[in-house]
Amino acid sequence: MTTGDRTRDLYAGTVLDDEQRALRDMVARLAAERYAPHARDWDRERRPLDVSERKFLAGLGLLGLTIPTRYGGEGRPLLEALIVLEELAKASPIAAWPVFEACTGPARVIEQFGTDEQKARLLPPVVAGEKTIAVSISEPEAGSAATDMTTSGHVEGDTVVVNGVKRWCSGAGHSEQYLVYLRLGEARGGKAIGAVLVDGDTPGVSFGPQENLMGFRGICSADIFLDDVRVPLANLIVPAGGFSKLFTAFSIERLGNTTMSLAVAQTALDRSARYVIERRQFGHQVADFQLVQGAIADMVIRVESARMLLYAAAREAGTGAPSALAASVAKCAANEAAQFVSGLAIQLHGGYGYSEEYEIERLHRDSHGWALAGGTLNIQKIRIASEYLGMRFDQRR
Amino acid sequence: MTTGDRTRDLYAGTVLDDEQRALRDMVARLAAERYAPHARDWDRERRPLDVSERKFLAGLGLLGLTIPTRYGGEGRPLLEALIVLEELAKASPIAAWPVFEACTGPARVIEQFGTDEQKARLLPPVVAGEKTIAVSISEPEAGSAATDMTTSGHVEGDTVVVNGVKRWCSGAGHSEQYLVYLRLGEARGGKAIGAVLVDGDTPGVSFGPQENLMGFRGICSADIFLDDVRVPLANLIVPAGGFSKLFTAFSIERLGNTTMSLAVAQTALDRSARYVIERRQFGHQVADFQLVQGAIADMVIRVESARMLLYAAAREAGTGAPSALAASVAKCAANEAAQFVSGLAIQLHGGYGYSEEYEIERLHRDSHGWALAGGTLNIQKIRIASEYLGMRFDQRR
Amino acid sequence: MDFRFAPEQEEFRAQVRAFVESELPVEWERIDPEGERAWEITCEFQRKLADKKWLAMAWPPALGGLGADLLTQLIYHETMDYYHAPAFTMAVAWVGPAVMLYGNEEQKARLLPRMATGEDVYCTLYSEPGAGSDLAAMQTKAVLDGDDYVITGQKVWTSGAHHANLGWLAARTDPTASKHRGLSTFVVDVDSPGLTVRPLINMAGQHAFNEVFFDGVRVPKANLIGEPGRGWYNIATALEFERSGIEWIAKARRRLDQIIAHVREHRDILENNPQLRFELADRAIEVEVGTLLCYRTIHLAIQGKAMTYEASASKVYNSELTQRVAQTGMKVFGPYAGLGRDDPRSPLTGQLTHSIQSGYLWTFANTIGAGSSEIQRNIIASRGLGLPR
Amino acid sequence: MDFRFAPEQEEFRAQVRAFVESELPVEWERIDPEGERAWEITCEFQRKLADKKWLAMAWPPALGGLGADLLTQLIYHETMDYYHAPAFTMAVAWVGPAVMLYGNEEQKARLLPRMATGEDVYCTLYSEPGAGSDLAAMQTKAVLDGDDYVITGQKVWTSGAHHANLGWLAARTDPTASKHRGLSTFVVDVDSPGLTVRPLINMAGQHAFNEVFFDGVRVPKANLIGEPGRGWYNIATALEFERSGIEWIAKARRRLDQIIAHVREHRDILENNPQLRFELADRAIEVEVGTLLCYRTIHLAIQGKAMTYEASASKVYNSELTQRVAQTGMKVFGPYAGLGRDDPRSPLTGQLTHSIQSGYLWTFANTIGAGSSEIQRNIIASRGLGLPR
Repeated sequence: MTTGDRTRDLYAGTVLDDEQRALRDMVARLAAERYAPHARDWDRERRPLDVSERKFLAGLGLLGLTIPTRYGGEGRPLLEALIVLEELAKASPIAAWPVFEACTGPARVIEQFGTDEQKARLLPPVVAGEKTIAVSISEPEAGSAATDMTTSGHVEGDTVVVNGVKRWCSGAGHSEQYLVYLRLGEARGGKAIGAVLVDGDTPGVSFGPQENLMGFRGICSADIFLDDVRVPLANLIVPAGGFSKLFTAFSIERLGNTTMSLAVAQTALDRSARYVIERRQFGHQVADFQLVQGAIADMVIRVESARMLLYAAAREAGTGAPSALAASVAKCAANEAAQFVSGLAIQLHGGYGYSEEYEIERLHRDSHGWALAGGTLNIQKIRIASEYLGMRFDQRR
Repeated sequence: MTTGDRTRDLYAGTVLDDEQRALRDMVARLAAERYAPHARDWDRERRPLDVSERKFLAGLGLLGLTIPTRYGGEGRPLLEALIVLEELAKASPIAAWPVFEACTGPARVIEQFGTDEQKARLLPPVVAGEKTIAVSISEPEAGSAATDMTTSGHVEGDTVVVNGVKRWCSGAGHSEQYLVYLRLGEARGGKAIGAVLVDGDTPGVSFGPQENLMGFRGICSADIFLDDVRVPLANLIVPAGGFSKLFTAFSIERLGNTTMSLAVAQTALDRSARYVIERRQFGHQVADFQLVQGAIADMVIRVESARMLLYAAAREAGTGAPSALAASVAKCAANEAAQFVSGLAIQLHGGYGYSEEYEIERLHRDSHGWALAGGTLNIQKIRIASEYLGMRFDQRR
Repeated sequence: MDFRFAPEQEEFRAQVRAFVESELPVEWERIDPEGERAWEITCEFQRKLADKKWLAMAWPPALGGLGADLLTQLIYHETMDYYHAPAFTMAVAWVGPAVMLYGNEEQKARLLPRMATGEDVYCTLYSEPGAGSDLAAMQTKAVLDGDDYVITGQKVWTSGAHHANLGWLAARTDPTASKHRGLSTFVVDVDSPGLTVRPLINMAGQHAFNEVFFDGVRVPKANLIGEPGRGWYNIATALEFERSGIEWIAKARRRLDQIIAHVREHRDILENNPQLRFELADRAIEVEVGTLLCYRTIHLAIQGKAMTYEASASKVYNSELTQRVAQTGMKVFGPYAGLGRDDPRSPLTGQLTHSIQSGYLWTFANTIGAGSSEIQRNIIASRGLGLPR
Repeated sequence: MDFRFAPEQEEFRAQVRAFVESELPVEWERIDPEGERAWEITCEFQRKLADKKWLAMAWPPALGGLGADLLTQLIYHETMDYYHAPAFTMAVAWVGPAVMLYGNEEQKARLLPRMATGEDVYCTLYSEPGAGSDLAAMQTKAVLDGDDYVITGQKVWTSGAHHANLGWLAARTDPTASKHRGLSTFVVDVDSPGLTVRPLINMAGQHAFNEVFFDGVRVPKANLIGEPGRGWYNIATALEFERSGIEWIAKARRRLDQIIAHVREHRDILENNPQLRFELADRAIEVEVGTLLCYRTIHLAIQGKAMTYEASASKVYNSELTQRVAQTGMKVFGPYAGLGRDDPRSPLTGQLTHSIQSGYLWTFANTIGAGSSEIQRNIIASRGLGLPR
């Protein structure tokens, strides 16, 4: 019995159409055969996906799913990219990472806000798997308000000179390019903030040591030092003041994050379902205990809630961006579901949940990473209240 | 600012189509004008809806929404009846009750399992608002397993002679007809169980005193005593052994229950949103406190989760029944959301949440009633685990 | 370190228990606690308590007390509250201490003995529509006019104003001072012209609270307690007393004992819902824990240590625990928990289910009253942990 | 009732604290607790403890102890655990008590003094792949063959087997008896031929647990402790000792103290996330509560009362509390909590974040080890509340 299949058909054909289900099944098979067998080793070795594998995914068209056809992509709705993302992430988040970056990450910022010239120049290499673009926003001192950032860009003729230090950049040191958010003028708050695309090998760019994070192993993370880095003005993707409208692009990334969290939750549920059926304790199948049944039911409810919120937000997005409210609601639900379900999975697995061999502990470690990335739960909840109540809050009180 | 409107458009036009949104808005206006002003008095007086009002709802076609056109109904998908149900229930659960019974209750059992003769005879009066059919399953001694019931029906020629005592019958004493589940033979468990339709004024039918329940005020509840009640055999809706297939019909009722709970949660959220904007404390708008923002966000997440699970299950049902798993998942999520959101609403309202004047306390009282009705949370969770794991559990261990 | 009570303390506990069991009518827990019969029982029972000088036992004998120590008083309250006995008066609990600390000699002699005997029944007039958790925001005015203060304004959530003959009032005497410095405290006659009591029906369907309207009510200057403008500090002292929390934990323990007794006798409850075993175990741990917190708070008071955040900890924990115990009760009794008190099918002739159901609904007031749980947590964070505000 | 420790007890606490602060290297909390350096420090520190006869202080002087009372021992453990000091040995904690109760005189004389000095290091060999929470299901066989028992089977989750020279083993001597009656207990030499230790890497990335394989390992009959077939009862006694819980609460208190100190110094944390005030207040209440539960459990033991469900209550509460404290720490430090121990950007040179992060991951073992929380709750429900099984 494959419990995963049951869930998938919880709402029969009404939630996904036949084509979407075929796409999902194709990727699920691929992921199970090609990536699942390596997931544990890659995690232990903190090893990012090989470039050859990224090109293999590109060859299947999976890196260009949401990029318009004129730039080499497939121009398909966001929902389809998220379906692919979930199936890859269920096998290995490391294998899913290039799809996350290409279909919901900075490439989408370029696709939404770049000039035609920029799109034509920058997107095809992403679609082809030749380059991955990472995003870099956070800084050591900026706390939770991104608009406090101090990294600066100074225009000199046709060049932007960039200086500063960036922190918590996922993919740092491994990605070829970085969409760096920075301050382009003297105005305070968000008004002077924009973004430039920086090649990782530009002189003046250096990386701190790779962080040994609790979760997200194999997705590189490091500080980025930018020391008089000269970037062509043509790489200015978001001019000063464009930051405020970027929330639409961030909403796309939040649904990518939601999907990665959902994959954690669904996998923890699938493994728990298998475990409680196979395992016996005190003379009974573990699944025979009502406490266990209640736990499985609570897991199902949380996973399906997150999934339906994700699908609704993604459907609304079409080939564009979802509303900020829908994206934040889905992200919170999925982040919390992943923490809850993977935590419960550890308990259900007894000692085995705590052992590396069963991969349950990896899921729980990752669940915390996703809740911190892309705007913490706390920030998301302030945003939800703000959008829902139609009020603006000072996030500092 | 009407917060309710914002929520409704959280997923823009993608979750409901234009026609469904028009239906929803029409009913919302009607409910706000015609029922909301009486909601508090009706609750305090524990007063069921007048028959004239029921006929008014019938005149608008709202009692026959899910009944096939050939029996006088509208033959529309379940989802549309649930949209109507929610809007009425947000104004007053008492006003919503006849729609609940007609569109998701025992009338649907007749519609799904009755003979053509029965449907033609019994459904048009429901659609016309002339009769409400209540359902009667529970008994004093049967505990949580419905199949333990002892009320019996004995066929004598073209008559079924019914004897027994029923408990927790919502609508008892006020409804014209009762779909009574009973034991039609000697076989144990569910095998001998069927259902007959009993007119409330048949000799031998009597009612215990009206219960002063904590919630559900204005929806009558009483014991039913059946003492040699002679029912025409033509009213045998479900023959012995039909009980097991009834779970499809019960799944429809569970989505009705889900909707009533969702209405509680949505109303508690709407009122809280209004309160925290209007009210000031310690020199600030209540909404300015981050603790309050977090609470509002958690409410939004729970309400939207329940709503998306409901819509997905209802969409899958079409004009028929949803899957048992989808219905139980939606019911648990909505029952728990209603308890959580209305409990939090009391806290947010401070002393006012505790006062009858603000109706928040009524929402919380009702939230407990819905969680007990139609299969408790505990039973639902065992069912979810059972369906998800593909195992059958003895509910008694 | 010793967790035992002394033998004479245990003996006193047995004595109080025996008194309640013989003197409190068995119907007490079955009747409407806000009805007329309940009030009759309350008055009669309190008269007997006054005869034993238990009503204000910690007060000096000259004022009608026994000069009992705080631990003896704790045992008294714990036992009385376990039986939900009407052995608590606001007058003794916080009006008396404030009068002792801030009143003049004439006021002490006039007011205190009648509190100790229960002859005077007080209600507390603090909360206002715009001043709930934020008590210092109260707007009711007291303006000096000759020998009287003239009171104008509105109070809400006033417990028992319909039974009280006197009110313990905080009102604003100086509208120009900062919000914590312009308040004063008064004893006011509930029968005064211009004073109107309007009932509020609560979530449990009971009339326990009132709104009280002041329309130019005249209060003699002699009834101003303490200095003008010091009212906030007078009532803050009293609120801290209110927060020791033994009343919640004792009631929660009784309720839990009753639930457990019922579950022991009805095996089908755990057969149908084995998870309740764990939930009952958790509640049992928590009741032990809450009791220890209360004991420790009182112990600190006996040591003469200031009770600040420790009392808040006890109050937060215990008031939230009563909610959880009632929720567990709701699960144990299922639909029967929703029945009215008079329904013969209610378990234990209505007594238990009613206690759980109204307990469940009432407990929301517990987490809101006397400074909401959030405010208590703020006190712990600031005074206890030294966190920045 | 008195919540204070006696002056000499407080003085002893100060003495222990001073000892730890002077003798435990400052690097202790920064290094990998499963690394070689940590093991060196552990051995050296335990030698010093043995010199003071603190390692088994409650044992009789003849066996290498001080004959200290349980409260003194509690203070010792509470203080040591607060500093996460390596002052606990399984040998003293549960192997020794079992040998004292069930061993013969030769075994006592041979085994106990070397436990008290730390010369012998034990690992515990109970859990098996098919016997986790359900310990009595263990299948490892011990078959008598001449003067030896021959052991065949597999154990898992064995703490510190890679450092131990002896193992405290439960194995099945009678395969025909009911599952609780066929077990026996042995002391086994870890270097025995046929015994293999294989490391397990845990969630915090540490090597604390092992799998241990027995392939015809020969154990002399003289190392059978107690009667054959009584092994289940021997280890049940030991498990109950393990459940008193002061170790969790002391560590949780330290962690919370450190978090609060950090929050006090970094105002932006509460400015960005004011809700953490409430969460920290809750944790502070809970740490107080958990401490009181432990004290009371030990107090009951001193009174000679059986510790059954009280110890379970303390264990459930405190092991779950350590998870909550670590979760709060994760929120306080955000992404920094996820950094590795060596990262210079970790707050307090890695010590604190590491303690929180590995604490967070480790605490899952706490709720699973020594009988999971569910089993503890079952004990409370059955023995404490008398609920039907």
